[in-house]
Amino acid sequence: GGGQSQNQKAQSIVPTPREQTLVVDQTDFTVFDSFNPFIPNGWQTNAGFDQVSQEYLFYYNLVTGETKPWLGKEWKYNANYTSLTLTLNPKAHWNDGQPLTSKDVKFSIDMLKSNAALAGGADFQRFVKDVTTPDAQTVVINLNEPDPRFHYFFICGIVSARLRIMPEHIWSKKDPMSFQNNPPVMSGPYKLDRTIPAQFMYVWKKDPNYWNKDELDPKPEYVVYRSSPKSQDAEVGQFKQAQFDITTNIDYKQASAIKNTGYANISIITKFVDPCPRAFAINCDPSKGLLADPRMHWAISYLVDRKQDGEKIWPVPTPVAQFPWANYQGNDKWSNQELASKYQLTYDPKKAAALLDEMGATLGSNGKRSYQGKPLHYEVSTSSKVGDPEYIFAQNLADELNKVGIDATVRYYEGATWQDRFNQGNFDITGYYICGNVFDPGQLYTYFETAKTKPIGQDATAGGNLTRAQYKDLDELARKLDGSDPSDPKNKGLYDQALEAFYKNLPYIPICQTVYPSIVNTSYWSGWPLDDNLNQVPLNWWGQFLFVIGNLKPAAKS
Amino acid sequence: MAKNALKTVEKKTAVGSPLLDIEDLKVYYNTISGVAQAVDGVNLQIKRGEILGIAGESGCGKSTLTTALLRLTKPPAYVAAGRILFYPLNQQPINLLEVDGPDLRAFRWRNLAYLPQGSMSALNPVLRVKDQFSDVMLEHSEMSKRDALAMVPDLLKQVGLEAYVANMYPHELSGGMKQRVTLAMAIALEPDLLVADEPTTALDVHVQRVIIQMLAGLRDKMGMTVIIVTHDMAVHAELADRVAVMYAGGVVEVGDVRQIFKAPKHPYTRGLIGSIPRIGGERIRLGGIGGNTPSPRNWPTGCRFHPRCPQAMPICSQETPAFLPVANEAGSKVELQPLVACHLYSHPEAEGTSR
Amino acid sequence: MITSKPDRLGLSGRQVLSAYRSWRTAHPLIAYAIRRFIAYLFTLWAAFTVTFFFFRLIPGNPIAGYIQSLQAKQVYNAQASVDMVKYYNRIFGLDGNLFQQYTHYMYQVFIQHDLGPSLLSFPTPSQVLIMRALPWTIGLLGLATIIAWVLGIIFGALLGWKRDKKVADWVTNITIGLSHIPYYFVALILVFFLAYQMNLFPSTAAYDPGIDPAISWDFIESVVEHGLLPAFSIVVIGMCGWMLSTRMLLVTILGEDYLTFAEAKGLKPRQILMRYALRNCYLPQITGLGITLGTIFNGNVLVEQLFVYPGIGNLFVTAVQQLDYNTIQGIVALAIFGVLTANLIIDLLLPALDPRVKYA
Amino acid sequence: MRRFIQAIRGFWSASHKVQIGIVILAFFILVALFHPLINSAIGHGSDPLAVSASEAWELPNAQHLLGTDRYGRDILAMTVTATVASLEVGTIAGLLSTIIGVVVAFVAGYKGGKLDSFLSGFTDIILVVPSFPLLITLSAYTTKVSLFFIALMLAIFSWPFAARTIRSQVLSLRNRPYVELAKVTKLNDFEIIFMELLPNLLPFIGVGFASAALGSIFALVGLEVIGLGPSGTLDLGLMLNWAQSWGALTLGCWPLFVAPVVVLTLLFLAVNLINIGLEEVYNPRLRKMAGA
Amino acid sequence: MQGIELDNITQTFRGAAMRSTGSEFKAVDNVSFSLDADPPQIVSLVGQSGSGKSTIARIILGLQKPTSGSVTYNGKDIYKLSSKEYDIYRREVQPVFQDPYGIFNPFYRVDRVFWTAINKFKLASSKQKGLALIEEALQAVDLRPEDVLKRYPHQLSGGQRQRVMLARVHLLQPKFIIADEPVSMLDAAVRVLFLNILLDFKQKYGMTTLFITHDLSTAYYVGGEIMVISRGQIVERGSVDTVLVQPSHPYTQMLLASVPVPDPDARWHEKTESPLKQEEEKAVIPQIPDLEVPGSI
Ligand SMILES: Nc1ncnc2c1ncn2[C@@H]1O[C@H](COP(=O)(O)OP(=O)(O)OP(=O)(O)O)[C@@H](O)[C@H]1O
Ligand SMILES: Nc1ncnc2c1ncn2[C@@H]1O[C@H](COP(=O)(O)OP(=O)(O)OP(=O)(O)O)[C@@H](O)[C@H]1O
Ligand SMILES: [Mg+2]
Ligand SMILES: [Mg+2]
Repeated sequence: GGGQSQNQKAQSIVPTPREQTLVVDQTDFTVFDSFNPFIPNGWQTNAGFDQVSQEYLFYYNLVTGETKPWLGKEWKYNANYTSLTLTLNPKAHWNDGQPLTSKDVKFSIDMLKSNAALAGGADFQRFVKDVTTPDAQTVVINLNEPDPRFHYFFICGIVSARLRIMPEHIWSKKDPMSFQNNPPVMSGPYKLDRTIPAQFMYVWKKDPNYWNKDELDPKPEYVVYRSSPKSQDAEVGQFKQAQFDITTNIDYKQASAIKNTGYANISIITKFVDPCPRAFAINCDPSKGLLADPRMHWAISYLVDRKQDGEKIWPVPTPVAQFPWANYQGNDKWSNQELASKYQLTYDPKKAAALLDEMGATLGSNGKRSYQGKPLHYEVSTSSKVGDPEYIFAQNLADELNKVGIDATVRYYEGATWQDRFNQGNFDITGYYICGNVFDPGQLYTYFETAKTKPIGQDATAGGNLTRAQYKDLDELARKLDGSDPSDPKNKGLYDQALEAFYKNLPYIPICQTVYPSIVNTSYWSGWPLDDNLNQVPLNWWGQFLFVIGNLKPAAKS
Repeated sequence: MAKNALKTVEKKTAVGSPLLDIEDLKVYYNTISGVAQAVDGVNLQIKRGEILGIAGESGCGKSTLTTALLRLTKPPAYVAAGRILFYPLNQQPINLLEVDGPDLRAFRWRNLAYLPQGSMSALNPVLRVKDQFSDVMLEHSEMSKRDALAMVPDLLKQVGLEAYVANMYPHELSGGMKQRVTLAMAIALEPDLLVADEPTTALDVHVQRVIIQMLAGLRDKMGMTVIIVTHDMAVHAELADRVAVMYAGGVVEVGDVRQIFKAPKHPYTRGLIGSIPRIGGERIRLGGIGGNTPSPRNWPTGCRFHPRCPQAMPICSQETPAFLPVANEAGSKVELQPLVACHLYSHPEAEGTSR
Repeated sequence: MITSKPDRLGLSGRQVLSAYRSWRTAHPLIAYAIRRFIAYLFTLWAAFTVTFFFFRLIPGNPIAGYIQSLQAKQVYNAQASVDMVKYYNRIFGLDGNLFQQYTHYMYQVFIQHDLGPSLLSFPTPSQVLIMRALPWTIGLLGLATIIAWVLGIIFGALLGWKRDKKVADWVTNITIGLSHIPYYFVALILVFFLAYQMNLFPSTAAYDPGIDPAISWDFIESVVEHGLLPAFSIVVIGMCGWMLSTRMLLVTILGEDYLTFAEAKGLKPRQILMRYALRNCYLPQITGLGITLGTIFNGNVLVEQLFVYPGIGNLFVTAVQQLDYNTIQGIVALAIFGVLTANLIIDLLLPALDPRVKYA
Repeated sequence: MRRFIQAIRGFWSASHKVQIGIVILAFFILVALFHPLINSAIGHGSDPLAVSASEAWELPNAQHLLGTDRYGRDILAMTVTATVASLEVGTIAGLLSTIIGVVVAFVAGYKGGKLDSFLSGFTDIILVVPSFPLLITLSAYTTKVSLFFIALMLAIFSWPFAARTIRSQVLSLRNRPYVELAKVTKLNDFEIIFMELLPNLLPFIGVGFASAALGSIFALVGLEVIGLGPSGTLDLGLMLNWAQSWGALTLGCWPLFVAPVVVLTLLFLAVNLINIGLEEVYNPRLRKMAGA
Repeated sequence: MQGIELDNITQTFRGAAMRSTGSEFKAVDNVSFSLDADPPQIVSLVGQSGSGKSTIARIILGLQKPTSGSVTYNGKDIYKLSSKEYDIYRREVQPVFQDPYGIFNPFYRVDRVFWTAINKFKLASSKQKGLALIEEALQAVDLRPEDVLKRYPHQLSGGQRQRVMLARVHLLQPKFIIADEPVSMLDAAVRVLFLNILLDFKQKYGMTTLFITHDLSTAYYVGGEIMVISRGQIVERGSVDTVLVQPSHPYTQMLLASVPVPDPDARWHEKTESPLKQEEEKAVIPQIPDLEVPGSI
């Protein structure tokens, strides 16, 4: 490979034979001896555990919109959606040889249900009445209230699924609050070989007894997840030596530069966008005055220069957002072009000014707008650091607001602080991301139910209506969607109505899709889901990466 | 030891022959505000076996002169001119200002020993007394370390210290003891010349007395030549054979100690002697010397004392008086004639009026 | 003070006191050591207390951080979090009022010798994480510090001794320039040129991952190779500091009377330098070395970050990012402990090293 | 007053080192004072720091002397703005820490007794507490990110140094005969501190201020280099951080890295030259060796 | 009674080094004496270095509170004076210190010592009057105003500086001068001038001086009463002519015997045997603990 010839001297950064190893570059690792995903930072989703060791019942492919049964074979609801029946794959077994059965699923749910302090425990407490196991492959989950979406808990959508199944024969003897689960007994194709804390590295080794070899027989003997160096320059250097195979930590500019200088074994995957389009969230609480008025949302929307934000500011040229979800093929079924052209999200400061005038936010002689005698002032907050693209989005909006006469400032808050302020409704306009829609937009619209709002100063996380949107039309439709089965084509009309209501009120203002390009080094492995053949989520910290690995083949040596 | 004894005998026989000849020595300091002519044209002869006292007010250049004698002048000071001729026993005189490196080192301590001003701090605080002795003895002789160390108690005894002092660290000693340790070190090699710069200033009166008597005794015993620098005239009266009075970087009068105290010639010397209070006797009001010490960066023209001189004449501010012998009423011998730099004596007509 | 109010003390009190005083006079060194040790314990306690309250007063708490991370992963529910918060507050010693938290922490640290569970890697105790990182930091910084010290003394002595030479003047000026530059500046530049551009050195990690940590020649070689670059930046800057202080001390000592006296004694220059001048500047430098060695427990955050070195500094930053209070506090406590202990050791050793220091 | 002018003149003429240092500092102060003008000149009237004002990652050219950054902002203008911010933080932090240090030092040193034991004990404890880790923590969790707050934060950890050195000076001055003379001339404590002691400590205080200011600037830069800077203000550290995390050097955009490094080095050099120059002038031992 | 009276003054110190051993050290041990304003007199206090002379001076000046005992002024404890009485005390008891260098704040011009005195004690109603007072005072000590005013301390010689301090005393016209080794740093020639001025002050202005010195001959020169202090205790007192001519205490005798005589014809070694033996010296040197232990903590 070209990588090796670049620098003969360069030593491999992995402790395993390089040509048998898939090296995945990730961000900081801190945990090396605990694989208990239910306790604080007890595991790291991006260390391989979630990708090559832990498996889920179903995998949703956002690119294609298909759901792949895996540990599970199928799910079924009763007529009024109060009971869900899951069927498991009888072949499945744990990597210590013990069969993976309905008992394990029941055990896992019960463990979470009875332990609110475990991560995710609260969800099951709330929704699940009880779990029964008629046979080894069947799990019946009785729910506290009708829910046509409960099966989402078992599908790996974004990154992972809500339910992680743990082997009963191991966990039942342990205190789940302190059990380290090391080495993890899981069902995936790789077993933990070792962790090397001093190298910030996890080494996973292929399990010869993997239960699903027929469907998935990955070629790499080892998968190594390692922390990337903190510096771009170091990272680029290692990439050029083909020290690792895939990363998202190399800047697009840098990657293009590598490509342009004639480095052949590089591929840049830019087609897969982040599932959460960037947006501004508006505080729609009635006490916020003009901000609660949908016209204001549109005025703000007209001030967002999405083209500039997407093409210039975002490091990778990125499509603008029109729908409140990512532009995946799988999402196409929810989109409605007619509505989109009716409510086109454009950059048009004049329209914004007109709307402001219409609302009575009049321009004073000092060039500042005021409403009912009070000068308008908004803070555009963000949790993105100064210099990050999202910060620049916020800054651009503040600049535009100032230009139309609304006094606006940008303010960065550190993550937890920002989150806290957001939860409590202490914000005007904030940089946000629309992440509600994984499987169907119904999930998104629940966030706008009036009943789920809380007064400013109280935590509104439980219901999720953080923008404090209280719009009758949107509220009604959202509640209707809650009880309806998304897979039922009869409901399509309802979805269109809801989308229109969303557009009318616009509590979130979509900006653009976001792309985190995966940079792939093809020196050792080929068969990646590249732009010209994007068939799977290429992100290496998603559960779906399992299938990417399954498709890899040793690169043909030139 | 035997060798030293022989040397002592030789030295005693050589008493009275010249030891050191300082000719027109100039030592200047580079300072921010100009060149300070701290020692400016000193002429002085030292004979073997004598105790020469150097007196003068603070800042007149006494220490600068002595450090130059020992070639210890350090920047910002430098020797601007002059010669220092040293007469070793049975050898040709050598200009000390021209030797360097190992040659100079050979001269040091064997021939020229030094008790620095404030010699309380002359001892290395981290070495035991005996090690500081052996260092210097090993440097200047072929003896073994054991022999050198064996000599230490003896030397200490000579200055009235017990042998155990050898094992002590400097900070464990009192000021007087430290002073005596340095003295013992100075006589270890029985040097020809011992230069002691204010050896007693920081000490209490009784310790001062011990040291002074010790110096006198050593000279008697070893035939050593001693230069003692102090502004305390009483000390000179106690110890010195001859006294050189310095004023403003130059020697203004040299003479026998009795002559200096009984019949001072130079008006400055007279003022100095006239300012010394004595215990007992009638209480008379003393005169003192009015005016201020001139700055070494800017000496007065002519005779440097003229601005303060009660007998100043017009010529004093114009012409520098020569350093000439003056006949002494007491002594008729030429070598006992005092040398004085004063226009009162260089002009015969003036001489008459002063007497 | 005591003598001024003798009547206040009862007869027995006075007797005890005078007995104690006479004992103190009889064993000044032991008395001093005991006193010094008590002072040490007190300062340790005070510094721990100051930092404890410092951290508690900073807004934000680890549980909130955890909850927030769950929220970001969508596995969160405000109502249920009450239980979670309560549980973890207890585990992390955050329940009760500030004073109860404080006594709990002190009890845990001083009596149970436990820094509490880490949040980074719950439920692994913090001290395990710290102990995992510590050898790397000590190895890298300890060695670099000692090398810098030795070189600094040698070159500093040369600079001081040859201070009249023009070259020495120039070197001094350059050294002054370098000595105050932060390490990370040099590290940034070094790593860019030597590691990325020229590929002469590895730029990350502490050793070659192909080698298993063991007492083997390969491993040591690899550790050294990986440590060279980060160490170099520390050595260069550290050395300049030592050079300057040595030079300064030497210049001061060269002006002392006992040096003039040594010269007057006609000793050889070498002997004057070694026995008279340098001897006297070892002590402050040894003291300085001791104190610097005490501070290495801080880790060198910046250098470790830049070189992805698995030491304390790196751990610290991660702990801060994850709001792992116990680990943060543990590292800070270790740093304080290091500095104070180094000071204590030096103070107790000093009488043995310097004849002048006496406590009687 | 004349004494002050004289002191300043003495300061200036003290040595070449001092002169060079003062010239560099003066240059930066001028830049700071006129930076809006400079920036508008760079942007030919418009804001050169506006996002997408120009193409991203331009290499140095006639239009952009130092090129542009990831968002098409002029790096020269960025440097100027960042320098101003850094100087501002440094100045405020330096002032705060000097004021705290001086007050503590004078109260402790002059009053002595129990208060002194307490204050110097406290100072010593703060000194053993590792400041950089605490700074990291503070900057990560703090919510108030105004320039002043950052400066205050930095000052909290730098005052003990000033306090300790000044206290030892006060102790040495406290028993000077002229202080005792002042006491018997009925000057009160306040007058003694301000009229008798403080003027003599001005050089110390000045040097202390400069070091604290410089130290604060560098501490902040340090925090920012590892991405833990608390502020949202564009300063030199942030530029370095960007250069690092954007890989500016491999993209050939060296000015983003080099410009802040050069500015910091110059600032550092200036203050150190002044310090060293003054020390050579005021410390007779050093003067001796300098042969002046 | 009129004047300053010291009653059983004791001053103990605990040095830094001694703190570890806890031993205390009596710098002044049960000292009592009085200074009368009428008739004006010069009282000398002589003793070796470290015998407690300066400590006594500082105690009288109120710069140091004694461990026990009291200082009374006109019968009143100086620590219990009303603020008005305290003002008077300040005005009437003034020091001349040993070190002519440290006495001036190097930051200010020399005349500041006059002006602060004038302002603080309200000696003059206008600037002109103040200036006139200063010039008069300078003339009284033989200084030319133009040599002194508008100058910085480092521009004056030691003798000039010490005389400026005398001028200050002249300006204030106190009843008592506490002069702590005022001449020990001066040359013999300048010293006499200074002593003469001090004598004049007694004569002309009726000032009483506590003259502290370690130099017996200057004590003899100024005449009057003398107290000999050794290790904090006053061992002998009386008129100079008796104490220094016929000393009765062995310590005074020893001191006197050690004073070099400025007469080459009356040398010690030409007198009888050395008065000092090893043991004596050991006994006499007060073992003063080092206060500043190098490298101590
Ligand atoms: N390092 C120096 N730099 C500049 N001038 C100096 C230096 N040392 C001494 N001088 C000047 O040289 C002159 C002579 O000084 P020296 O020390 O020889 O006097 P001295 O007679 O020994 O005085 P003392 O009795 O105070 O010891 C003085 O005027 C002094 O100011
Ligand atoms: N503040 C202090 N703390 C501790 N010890 C002190 C203090 N002040 C003075 N002493 C000690 O008290 C003793 C008497 O000191 P004092 O200054 O009164 O002596 P002195 O007779 O004036 O000596 P000198 O002639 O050297 O001036 C000395 O041993 C001194 O070290
Ligand atoms: Mg001298
Ligand atoms: Mg005294």
